Amino acid sequence: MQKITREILIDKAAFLLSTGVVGSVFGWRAGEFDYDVTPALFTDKTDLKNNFVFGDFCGANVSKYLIKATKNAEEKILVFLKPCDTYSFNQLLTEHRFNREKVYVVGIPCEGMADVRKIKEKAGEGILKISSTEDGVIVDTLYNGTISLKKEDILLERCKNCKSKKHVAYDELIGEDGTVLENDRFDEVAALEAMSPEERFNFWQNELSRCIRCNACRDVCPACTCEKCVFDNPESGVENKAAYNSFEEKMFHIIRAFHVAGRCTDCGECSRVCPQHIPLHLLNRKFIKDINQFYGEYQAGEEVGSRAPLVNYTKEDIEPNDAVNKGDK
Amino acid sequence: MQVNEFKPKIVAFCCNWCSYAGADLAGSNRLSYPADVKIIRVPCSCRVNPMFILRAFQRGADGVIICGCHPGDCHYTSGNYYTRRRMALLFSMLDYLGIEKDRMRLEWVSAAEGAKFATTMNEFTEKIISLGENKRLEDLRCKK
Amino acid sequence: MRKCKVENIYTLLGEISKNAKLYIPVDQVNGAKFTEYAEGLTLSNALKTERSIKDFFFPQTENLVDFKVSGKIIEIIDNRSEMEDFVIFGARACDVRSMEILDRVFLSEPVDTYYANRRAHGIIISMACNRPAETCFCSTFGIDASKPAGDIVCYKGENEYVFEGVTEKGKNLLEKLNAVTENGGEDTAKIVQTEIKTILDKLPLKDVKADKFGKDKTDKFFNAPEWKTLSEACLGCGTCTFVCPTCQCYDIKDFNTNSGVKRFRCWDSCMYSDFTRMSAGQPRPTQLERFRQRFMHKLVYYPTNNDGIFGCVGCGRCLSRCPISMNIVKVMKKLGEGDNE
Amino acid sequence: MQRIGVFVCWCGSNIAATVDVEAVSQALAKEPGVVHSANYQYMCSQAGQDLIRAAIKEHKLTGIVVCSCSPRMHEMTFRKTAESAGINPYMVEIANIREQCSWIHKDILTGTEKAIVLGRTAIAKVNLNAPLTAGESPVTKRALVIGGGIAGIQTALDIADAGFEVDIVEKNPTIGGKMAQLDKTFPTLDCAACILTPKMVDVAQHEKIRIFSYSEVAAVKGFVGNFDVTIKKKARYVREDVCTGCGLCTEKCPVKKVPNEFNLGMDTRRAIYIPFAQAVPKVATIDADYCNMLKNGKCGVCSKVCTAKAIDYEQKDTLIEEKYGAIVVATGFNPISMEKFDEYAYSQSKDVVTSLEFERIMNAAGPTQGKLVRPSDGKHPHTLVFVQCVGSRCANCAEKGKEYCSKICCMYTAKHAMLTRDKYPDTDVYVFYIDVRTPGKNFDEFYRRAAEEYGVHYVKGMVGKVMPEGDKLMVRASDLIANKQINIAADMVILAAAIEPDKSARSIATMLTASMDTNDFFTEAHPKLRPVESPTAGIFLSGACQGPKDIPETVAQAGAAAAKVIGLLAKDKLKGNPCVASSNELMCNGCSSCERVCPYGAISYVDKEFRGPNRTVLVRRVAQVNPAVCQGCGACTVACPSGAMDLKGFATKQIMAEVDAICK
Amino acid sequence: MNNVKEPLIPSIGVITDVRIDTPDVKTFRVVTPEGKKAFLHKPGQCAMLSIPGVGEAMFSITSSPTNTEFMEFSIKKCGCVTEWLHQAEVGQQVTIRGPYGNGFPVEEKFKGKDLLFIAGGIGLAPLRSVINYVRANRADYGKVDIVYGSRSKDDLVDYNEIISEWMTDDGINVHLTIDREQEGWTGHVGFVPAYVKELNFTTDKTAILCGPPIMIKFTLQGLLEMGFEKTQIYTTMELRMKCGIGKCGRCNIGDKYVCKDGPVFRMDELEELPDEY
Repeated sequence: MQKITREILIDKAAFLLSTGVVGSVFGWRAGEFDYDVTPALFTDKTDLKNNFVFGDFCGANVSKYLIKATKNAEEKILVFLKPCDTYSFNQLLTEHRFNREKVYVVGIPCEGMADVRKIKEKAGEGILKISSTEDGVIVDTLYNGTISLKKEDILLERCKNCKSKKHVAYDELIGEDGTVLENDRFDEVAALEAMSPEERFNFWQNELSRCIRCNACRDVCPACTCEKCVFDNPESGVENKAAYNSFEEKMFHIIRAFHVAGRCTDCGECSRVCPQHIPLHLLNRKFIKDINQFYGEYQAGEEVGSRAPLVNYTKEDIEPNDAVNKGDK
Repeated sequence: MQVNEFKPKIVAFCCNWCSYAGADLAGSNRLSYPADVKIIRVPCSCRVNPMFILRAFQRGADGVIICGCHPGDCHYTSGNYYTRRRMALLFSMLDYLGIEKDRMRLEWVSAAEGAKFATTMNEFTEKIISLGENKRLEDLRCKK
Repeated sequence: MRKCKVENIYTLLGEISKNAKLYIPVDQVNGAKFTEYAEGLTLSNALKTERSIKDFFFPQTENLVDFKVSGKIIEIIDNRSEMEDFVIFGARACDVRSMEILDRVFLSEPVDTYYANRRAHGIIISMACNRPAETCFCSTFGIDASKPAGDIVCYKGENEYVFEGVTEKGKNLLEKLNAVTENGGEDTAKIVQTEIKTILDKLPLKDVKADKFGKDKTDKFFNAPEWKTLSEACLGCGTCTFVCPTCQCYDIKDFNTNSGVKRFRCWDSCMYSDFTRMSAGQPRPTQLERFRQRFMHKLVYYPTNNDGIFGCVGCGRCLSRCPISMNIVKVMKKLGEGDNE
Repeated sequence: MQRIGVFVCWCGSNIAATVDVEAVSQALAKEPGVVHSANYQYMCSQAGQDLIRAAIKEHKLTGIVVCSCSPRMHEMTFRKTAESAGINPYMVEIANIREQCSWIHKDILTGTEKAIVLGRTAIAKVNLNAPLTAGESPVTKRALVIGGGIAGIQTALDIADAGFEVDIVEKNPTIGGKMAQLDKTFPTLDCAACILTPKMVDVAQHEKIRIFSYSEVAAVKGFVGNFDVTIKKKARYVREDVCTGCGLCTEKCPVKKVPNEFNLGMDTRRAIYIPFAQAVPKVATIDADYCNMLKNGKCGVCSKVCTAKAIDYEQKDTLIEEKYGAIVVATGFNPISMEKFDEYAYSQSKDVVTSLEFERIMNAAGPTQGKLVRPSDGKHPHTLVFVQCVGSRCANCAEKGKEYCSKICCMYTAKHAMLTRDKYPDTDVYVFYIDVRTPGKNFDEFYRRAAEEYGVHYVKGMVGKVMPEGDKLMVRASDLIANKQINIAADMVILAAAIEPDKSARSIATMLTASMDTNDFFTEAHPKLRPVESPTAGIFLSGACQGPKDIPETVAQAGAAAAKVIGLLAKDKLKGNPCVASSNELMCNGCSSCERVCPYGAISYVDKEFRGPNRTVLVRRVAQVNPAVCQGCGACTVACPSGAMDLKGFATKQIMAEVDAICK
Repeated sequence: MNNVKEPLIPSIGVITDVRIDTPDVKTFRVVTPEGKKAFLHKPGQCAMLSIPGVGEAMFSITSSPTNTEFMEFSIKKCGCVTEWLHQAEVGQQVTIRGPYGNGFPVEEKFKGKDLLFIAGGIGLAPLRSVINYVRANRADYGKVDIVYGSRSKDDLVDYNEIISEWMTDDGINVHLTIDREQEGWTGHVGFVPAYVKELNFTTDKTAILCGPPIMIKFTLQGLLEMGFEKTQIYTTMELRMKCGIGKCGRCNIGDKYVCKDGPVFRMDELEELPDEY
């Protein structure tokens, strides 16, 4: 399979820019280190050549940026989307969040992105350089010399259980398209379900009590595109800025998960960005698992315009009291 | 009467067309159920936002029950179907978070089912009493 | 200076915890966290705790005052209880400096009594940074990671911990620990310091310079075109402000309980869109202005008001936490580079 | 902040017996916003209402809380009271301290405590109430009657006589319904056709009435005053406007073996037919299931003999769109199927018939020209056994029949028994019954005449089994009074089958968003006070679709429904329900979630310009609610994650305040 | 004054009088439960008023420091706190803390000068305390001109006081104007900036401005054209504030905290601040 390099993408972008197909390019900008790339909009070819990067650390799901970017853009925007990003892309289109005509999507294959936290866990602090290899990375460190790490050990949590290598939206594809994958993404949820209520309560109490209500999970989430979040709106009756106690943390995360239920594509950004390392995706996945089980398999973003399970029904749906008791049987 | 008897707080959301009328019928027929149950009238069970349920727990409710028309009988044709989905997911999520699953319940009570209303409330209250005070979704600020 | 053998450190910690609440960095599932000392806990080897020591003096939320309202009558209830003494062990140079920065805000007239109270009851035992990380750039702001400030400074040598009382509070505490420490350790401290200095010289961000910023540079940077690209990807979340040891913006909120009103203070973030929104309008309408405010405040406004001291301590937390990897180093470099042209 | 007045009603002793009303009004006086609190014996009385009006003026009240009976009872009353004193009717909230409190709690302490909480909750809500004004919508001055039985006919005539246009949609080729199939009617024994057919003619000739026969309602949109109805006119392959009803085609049609549904399949008709002589419209209809021409293009006899050239084999179902201001449901009833009642051998013997079949047998226009003969062999029967309550009052056999009483069987059975004995004195007639119910004018007298003058054997007890043996039907029954088993060798057994709503009613109810009970009878807005209205505004109920009833009752209800319709159509404008959803366009992000859950299609989207930062203009897609179409269910409010959608009168803040007040 | 020690804990204030000034402005008189003035203040300083559970907001103290009996606040309805206050009745308690801000330099800079007050709409509220302070210490100040305009006659705040007290004072010239012609109005009609130019004041005065941003902008332009120096012009700002003590960060503009370093700024100081207000 063709390895996607920054050069290939830069060439593609430069070509589309110069032919006037697009007016700007959404990609990733190089940072101070090898791992701190930032999503960025490029309009200038020199800037593109010097600062555009693509590699193991381009995990950020950039589809949400298109809402803002398309608002001001006169010309089309080129965006490079990984397979999982395309699901969010479609979901945003389903919700009329931007004009498809203003975007030129180049689908790029993805072999899984690296999590710098995991690298730091294994290589320790003081990382000087990270270089990619065929099946992993080599890390030069201040204190522990040079360490080589296997890709599967440093994958982002969400990439470990990649749901699909298939692009569900694109104008052009680089490389071959993949397929929807069999995966074990619900195993963690199932493990929690298998616990006693006390254990589950303690687990979540411990996880959620770390929340500092920085709102990173919400602000990065491609499903959270409200003009004003109910938790920011004093009129909503549930506004809370800083969680005063564990109730408010729960309230925030339950309601947030509920609001994105059926719309969440399971992109995993919430867990990736959480500065307190709370496994927030386990909340969203619970809803996805339940939805699949109760109402039939549904993948948000698979199709533009599909009807989300929570704005749909059948006359034979499961009764809530049975839904919670399903574990007892 | 015992001094330390646990008096649960129970919020019942009743849809205007079926369940509230069912509660009225229970009243007309003098079918008693515990005074711990207080009813909030909503036009349809689908008006019940999950936020209301959490709010009730925050404010010290020990149980929340939602009553609506039987599936197929919604005054607005489909409201209770949405309620059913929303609550199935919400209850399941609360259970997942370790909240006692019997603290929340959804029942279909028609305008004709005064007796069912009373029995449901009696049973639910009993259940809540057996569960005791709501500790897992409480907001200590709201405790006296 | 006083010293104690590495193997005796828990005896020493136990001694401290007899008279005050003691917090030490402990490895938790997701990183090191200051944890109340209890026998059996092990000190973390991590460089930094996930959250800074700011939390101890300026907690994320705190109850300021309560009200009881009945009809037209209001009753004000100050429900603060007596503050206990506490000790923080193992604060790094950057975090200790951040206290100085916060002090200048909260202890200037009119004094924030909540903060002052905690400051008065808290003792900070700092620890020289044996292993600075690649995200560290405290030297940019004149902080010496090999010789932190604090009430007591601690150096961890190969075989012994060395303690030096700095403030009156610190010296008093150290004196109380005479039974578990002995005199000496100057050599160890020197060795540790030298070792640290060698490493500091190798850090990738050692050349980040702040000298282009500071007092009275508002005009120079306020309208810089670079803000646009820098702020472009900013999500407007509060991560950087909440992990930052020096960010101190707050909000005051009333919470209507069932029986009264609790007024509490909570952290706020200038990155939030509603931070400055008022009924009459929004002076910082886009993320650009809000993003600019945060960095201008750290690099220009704060120094202007505080004898040139920067509002950043180079701890590097925002570098590793920002969801989109935008941070003050990139801002300083970009703006600085613009200046050269 | 509001200035709230609290009014605690004693409801005589209904409330005051278990709630200390004085304590309640004192406790509630201390709640935030309350400036006046009083109690009175009957708040709903004129004096009580005057008290409220006076307090509104005296204390400059802006909000009212009445602690009384259920809002379903008197919310309207008190809203009007408030309005008459100059405050918005939607500033009134009711705390239900009767049905939800005094009537269910025996202990005065408990009752009082709960009443205070309920009052407090209502106060918390009123504090956040805002004056609401109902929107106005025009009224289409035409009514639709679904069903052309006696109920529909009577309703249509009454409405039309008041000067409004009425359309009747009847699924059969003719109007007339069940009554047209009847022979005589109880208790006066006048001939059904004699009294019905003139009315059918009146309908046909009325300039304000249009009949859509052989048609069905296909779709209903809109709301009270403004229904858009799609009527499907089924192809009858005969041009209605041309057919003279001469009947020649029905004589010449070669397909002769079509079961005649008018006679319940007891005889046959042709593939082209006119159901009965007095049919309205008197127009032939081709039964496509049997017509050779339509099935395989071979025949065309009817077309050849029709001098009026009315036959049109190419005719298609047509859809007609019409606007109506009001819709009357008169879908009627049917006897239940006897399939599940095998103990009566209905499927085994032709001589076991239902009462309606018996009715046809006795009818001079029926399959036997009114001669009482056994369907199996055409012989005259001597022993007839009538079985009552077949499928009715099935408390323990709900899977087979109905729990309710079908109401009409006792009387028509008495009629059948009496007529049989009258015409054929040589017969022995037995009636097996659980109870004989005769609560109508001259009903009991009628029944007694049957039993006493005509010598009908009334036996209290149920028939256990009917077994065909040779040409006899062995009836085994119990006589509860004599307390013995009896066996009768009968010639005919007549089953008083329970009646149920017509099967088409369910889908019509769904289209109309009108509610039904578990038996598929339409529910009335109030069982006592609004018996001819559906809870869905603009939908009215006439006849047996609402519950079993006999002809006089049906006609009375039909007239009542007509009166309600006339009352509605007489208005030029309708005031809507102001408790509708509305979207806060500043919050809305146009995601379409609300639109997808709206059962009424009340939500649409527009691109709207908003002020952006730095004097820019942003165009955003935002939701808008049509208040005339919205019925106020609130489904959208929960579907909306931004909280941009809220429901007036049941606003998020209000409900949360209620939650808080309860949990306080 | 307990506020010095505990800046974030308020004390109780009682509303003893509510005056309806205009359709959307009411003036509230506030004293301590003992009937005293809550604290001493300078003209142009502010106080935080709050209703527990509703919110806290900063208001300029409109009464003069020379009034030793009570404080007054003229408050325009424009948010949840103000809306709540507008419903309040006499006897209602609120919480109050302060004083906040720098106030006008009445002693340091204004003394001996001719003063020109220019206000629009509710902008008169903060100036009223200075005007009355100057009236109380009449000998210390030169001539006083007041230009005050509003949308209509009914929107002029403190109209009665203006007519019955200010206009009758010696050495005070009041120039009223309203935006549009109105029945029963015989005074000037037109916008404030234009009126100021029309009046053609001599440039030896110290000008004090307060009003909506658009008025400030054009009046300032006019004054500069007339030859005023920026150092002669003062204005007072409004920004979102929470703590009132220069710590919460909300009202931070450049190196200034409006609640502490302002709200009164001299034009030249203001111009040095980044353009974010």
